[in-house]
Amino acid sequence: MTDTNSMRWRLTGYVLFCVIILVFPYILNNDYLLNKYARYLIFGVLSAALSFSWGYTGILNLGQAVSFGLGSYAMAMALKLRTIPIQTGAGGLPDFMVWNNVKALPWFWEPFHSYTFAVFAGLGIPMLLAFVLGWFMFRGRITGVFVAIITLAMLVVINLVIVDQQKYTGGFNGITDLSTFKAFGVGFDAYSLSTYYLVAGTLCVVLLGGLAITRTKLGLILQAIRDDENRVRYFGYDVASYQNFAFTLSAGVAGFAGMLYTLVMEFASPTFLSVQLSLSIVIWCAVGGRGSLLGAALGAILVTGVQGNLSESPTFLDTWMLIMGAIFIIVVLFLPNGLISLAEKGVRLLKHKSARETATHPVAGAAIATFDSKRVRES
Amino acid sequence: MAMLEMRDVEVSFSGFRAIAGLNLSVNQGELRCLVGPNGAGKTTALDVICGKTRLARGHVRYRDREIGNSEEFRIARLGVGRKFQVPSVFKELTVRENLRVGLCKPHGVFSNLVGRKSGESAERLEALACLVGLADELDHPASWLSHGQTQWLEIALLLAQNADLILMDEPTAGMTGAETHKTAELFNQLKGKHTLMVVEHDMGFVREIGDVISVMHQGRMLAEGAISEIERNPEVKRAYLGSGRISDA
Amino acid sequence: MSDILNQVFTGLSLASILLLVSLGLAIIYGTMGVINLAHGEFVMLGAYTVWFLQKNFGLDLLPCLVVSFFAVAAAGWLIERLIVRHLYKRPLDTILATWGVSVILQQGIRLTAGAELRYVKMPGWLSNAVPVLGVEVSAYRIFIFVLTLLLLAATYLLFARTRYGFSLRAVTQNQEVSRCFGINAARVYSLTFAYGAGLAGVAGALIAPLKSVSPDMGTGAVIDAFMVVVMGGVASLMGTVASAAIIGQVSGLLAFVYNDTVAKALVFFGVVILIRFMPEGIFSVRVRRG
Amino acid sequence: MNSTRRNFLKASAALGAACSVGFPDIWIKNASLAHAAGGEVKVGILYSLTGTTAIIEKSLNQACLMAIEEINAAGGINGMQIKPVVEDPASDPATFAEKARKLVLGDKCVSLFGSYTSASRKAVLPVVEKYHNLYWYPTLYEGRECSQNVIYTGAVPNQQQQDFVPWLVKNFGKKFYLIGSNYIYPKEENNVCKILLKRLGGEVVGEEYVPLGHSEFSSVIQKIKDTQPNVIFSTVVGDSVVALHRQYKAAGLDPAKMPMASLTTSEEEIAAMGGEFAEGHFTSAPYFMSYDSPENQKFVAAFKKKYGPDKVTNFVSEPAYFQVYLFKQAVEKLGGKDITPPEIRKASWDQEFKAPQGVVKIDPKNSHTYLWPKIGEAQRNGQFKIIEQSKESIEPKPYWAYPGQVCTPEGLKQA
Repeated sequence: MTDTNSMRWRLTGYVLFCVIILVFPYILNNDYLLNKYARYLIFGVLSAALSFSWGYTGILNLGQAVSFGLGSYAMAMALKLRTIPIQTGAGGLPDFMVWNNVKALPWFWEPFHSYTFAVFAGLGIPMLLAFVLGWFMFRGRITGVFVAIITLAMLVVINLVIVDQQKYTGGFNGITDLSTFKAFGVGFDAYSLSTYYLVAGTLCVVLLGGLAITRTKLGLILQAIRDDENRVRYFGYDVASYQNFAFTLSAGVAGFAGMLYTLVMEFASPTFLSVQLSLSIVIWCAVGGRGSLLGAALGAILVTGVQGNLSESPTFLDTWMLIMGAIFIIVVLFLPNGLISLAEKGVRLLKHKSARETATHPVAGAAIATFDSKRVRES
Repeated sequence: MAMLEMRDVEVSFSGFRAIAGLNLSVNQGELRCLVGPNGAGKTTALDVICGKTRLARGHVRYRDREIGNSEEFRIARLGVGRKFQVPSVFKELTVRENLRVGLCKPHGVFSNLVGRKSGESAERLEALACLVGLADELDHPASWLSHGQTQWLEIALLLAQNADLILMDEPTAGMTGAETHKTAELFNQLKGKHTLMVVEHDMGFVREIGDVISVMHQGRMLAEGAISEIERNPEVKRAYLGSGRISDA
Repeated sequence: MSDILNQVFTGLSLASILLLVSLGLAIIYGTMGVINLAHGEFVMLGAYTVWFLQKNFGLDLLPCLVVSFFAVAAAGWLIERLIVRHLYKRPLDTILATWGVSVILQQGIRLTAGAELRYVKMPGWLSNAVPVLGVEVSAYRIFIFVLTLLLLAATYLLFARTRYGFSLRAVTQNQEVSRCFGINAARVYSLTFAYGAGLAGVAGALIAPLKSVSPDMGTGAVIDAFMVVVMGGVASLMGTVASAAIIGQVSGLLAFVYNDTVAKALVFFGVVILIRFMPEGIFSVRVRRG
Repeated sequence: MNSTRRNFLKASAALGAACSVGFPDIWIKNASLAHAAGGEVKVGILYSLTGTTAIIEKSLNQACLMAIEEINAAGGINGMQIKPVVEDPASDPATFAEKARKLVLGDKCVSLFGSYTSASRKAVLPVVEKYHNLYWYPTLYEGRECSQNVIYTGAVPNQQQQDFVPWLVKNFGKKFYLIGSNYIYPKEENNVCKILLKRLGGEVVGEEYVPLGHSEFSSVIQKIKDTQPNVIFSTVVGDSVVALHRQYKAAGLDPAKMPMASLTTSEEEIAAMGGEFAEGHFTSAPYFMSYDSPENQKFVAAFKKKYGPDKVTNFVSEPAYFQVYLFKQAVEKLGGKDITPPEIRKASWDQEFKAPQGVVKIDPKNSHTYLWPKIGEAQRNGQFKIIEQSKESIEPKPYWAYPGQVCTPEGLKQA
């Protein structure tokens, strides 16, 4: 809106990406690859969700995996209740409950007989949790590093509780032996085209929807909060509500991604709420570009893709972790706005040829921007 | 009736009393300058009004409403705007986007999600940019601006906010002589429509704009009056003894 | 009576180990505002240093402690120079970069020293229990407790009584101004980072004989240590000490009454709620912020 | 990255052709065909080389590769070489599933060898079940699983406990304190232990679970001191084992009066804690490094020769080793037939092999393995002294504690 030209470039990029992932199955219709890329695209959704709260609003949520994991469990619970009877105990009790001497299905499992409830729970529970935690943090004016530590602590606690409450959660093994999700007469088998499209469609909606939100005034205010929270407050905006909106929305998207992940992986596990995964999300987002939803999504796909391929090559079997670690450090040091900033620099160079006076997008090339501002100030 | 009343206000930081029994009242449409030596509690006084700092005792009344210890955004919604000593704008947003954030009605989360921008606000926004001389910079990120320009942008933000009471903390710091003069002109235009409270060290500037000057010292009000009265006041002279004449402060 | 005494000793022992691990973290965070996610790996490096020295030179634990300190401090110094130094203006990014460092250190150790658990010898004269006030207490735990106190005292003296300590406090207060007084802020930061890393190294060396040595031994320790630092606040060493003592005693008690899982969960919750209401930690000082 | 690019090139090359054909289908979709082309048998190796469980899984990877090397050096299987495809699932269940998919669908392996934790096996199960592959799982585990796509060569609870618990009661007393890491395996083992104790008139004076990777046992030890059990029955795993033993001794407890009886303490953990801390405690397992048999001497010598003189073998790496031989015999039995995973499974039933621990045999009823449980007392030198040994190999009963359920070749049945 401020600069229709740069907006057009961005929109082109987003749409192009969506088209690519949607036509992908026509190029490579292969069970294994569909499943593999569906998994990567889910990470893309997760990473884009983090970019919304971190890159746009400045809330570094190190516990993003909480929402992801809870969403995943909600879906797994619904699917577990639909497994063929022999794998469950008497009266349709999930097998792990039988082994833990649970006699009747616990009350909070009951509603998961309904898919509708499960889907709402997968979205709603992470959002509710985020909302409560967010209310607690943002009303208390907790920012920056402390948000990071509190969300991380939350993650550790919830993970501990899930592993501990084996009777109800399947403990360390998670919830396994699931049936296939069916909705509107379509089966969503892990390797199927339908699942791939569900995932790819979600990513498109998240990216384009997210882009639309960031272009509203709300989106502007969120970015303003990231730049200078106090300044925004003195304009009469209730900063905490805005932060909580971003935090909760991001949690909801992550929860949805978690549900999809259960479909693609065919189980739910406490490792979906691990510190490891949660920090990985942050890394994807940073590598791709935290200030761009598309950048963050691409970062996730790229990093997990490179990671998968590096670890599959016999040469790097032992050293792939070293290489990944080094890449993270290099990106953080030299490309604070991620790989997408390279692309945006390229676009800007192109534009500069035609129109010198054209402006840049705010978050776009902050690297250049800060550099320039330094020069301006010194002169 | 005064627009802003401060009565027996006390603020302390870990035992140190930054403001000790401050009384101050400002009328609608007035331009009040707040001066005083370093550590007199000027900035803290502004902080108390806009809700940044909690007061230990006393009352702050704005348009007959108690606003002491209210949340900042609630005070701001009543029509109080604040400019900081260190210019604070949104560095990664463009000037235009900065101003859009400044045009702050409505305040709610969801109305800003669905609300559409109106042509009227776009015009107003460009007019504001012209007023502060940033028309050419509208689509540049705020981080490209020079220090003086950043000051101007923040002032423009306050104008966009359309606050009734504007609190300014050293608005001319870092400005050239010409820029300072331009600021003074602007303030004189605002006078009457808005109520301004300006903390300032630059006495030249104060002379250009000030009707009534309040002098603070050690957390309380030392003197109040026109500039000529203040400059003759012996108590003020004594308070400034450490730093020479008042104009050097 | 002996039950209570037992409980107090357990708590003290937990607290001293917590303090040992979090001291370096607290110093680095307090001075530079850097969240060092590689801190656990510094602890791990300390333990591996001892393993290496014992295996190749048959050294006793005590001399190993000294070597661990300097070895890990050197590693910390290098990491500060190469990476952390460039990120002081972007504190959140230090979280990412130091996580990258921790990944590299872990896998590096796995490749060079092997993936299996490693053996570090406990000095024979400390491997049994001794009676204290009628209660059997592990001699090695007493040893750790005493050494923690000594390290704490040394750290206090270093900060309060030396020229380096003075420079450090000056830099923490205001970097620009202290630079004008001829203090080399960059150097002070490097040294502090190295010192914090060195403390982590000693911590690793000290806990190695009580626990086990493996490439990922630091991961768990570092989150507990964060809780200590967050609760203690950045204002003073005393905050860290008090918070380690409280967390140690409380989690010891909860673990006894319920179990370790519950203890961990409740302590985390407690700390989170506490920083909601005391964001500066329990030893907070109210100051005017610019 | 490389292969992505290759895929992409292939893809774009195929694109033109695909347009005319309509829906492109350029990859072979039927995974059960063409498994053993070109005179080699492809198998997947799925043990973590990084992450938390790499501590133990690395040795499983090594034992497995050593067996493959030996078989290949001796002429392979009916003249075909075994070709291992090694992957690193990084101790993460999701990565296990991803790599299993790659091995089954991408590399078209006829069998996979892998997993240490149950969680990772559970993650691989849906993959091997859907694509009818075969997963060879070497670890002792909690049982109560009856997959038609897994061959289980580790011990299940009845094999480890049915001699062990009565022996402990007889020699030390009836008061047990149960301590384990907080996950499925210890809880199930303790279930079984409680059933056995009830039959023997024993008593559980405490039951405690610590988080995985926990290394601070002072509170637990204080509770143990308070309850004064005769036996501490331990199913703590990994580095927690080391911490528990060291802190036990440091707290002044004496193994002669109150020994730890473990199902999970192996030579590997003892090497890490030091023999003086393990001395006098007991472990029940089908295999100990010190077991005296010609097969074991050969196995230990070969392992040390290949991976270093300070390496130890243990009750998980031994099955990881011998199960490759069982696989080889099964494929051999197929002779000229198609080498497909379901055929291998059927051929593996009743296969016997002279393993380091004794002659092991795959039970056709449930695809678990007959094993030779032994009771070992840890020595100062880091080895176990074998005190008791079963007279015959013991039948695996994965549903021992659940009399209502029976595992059959067609899957789980309610009795």
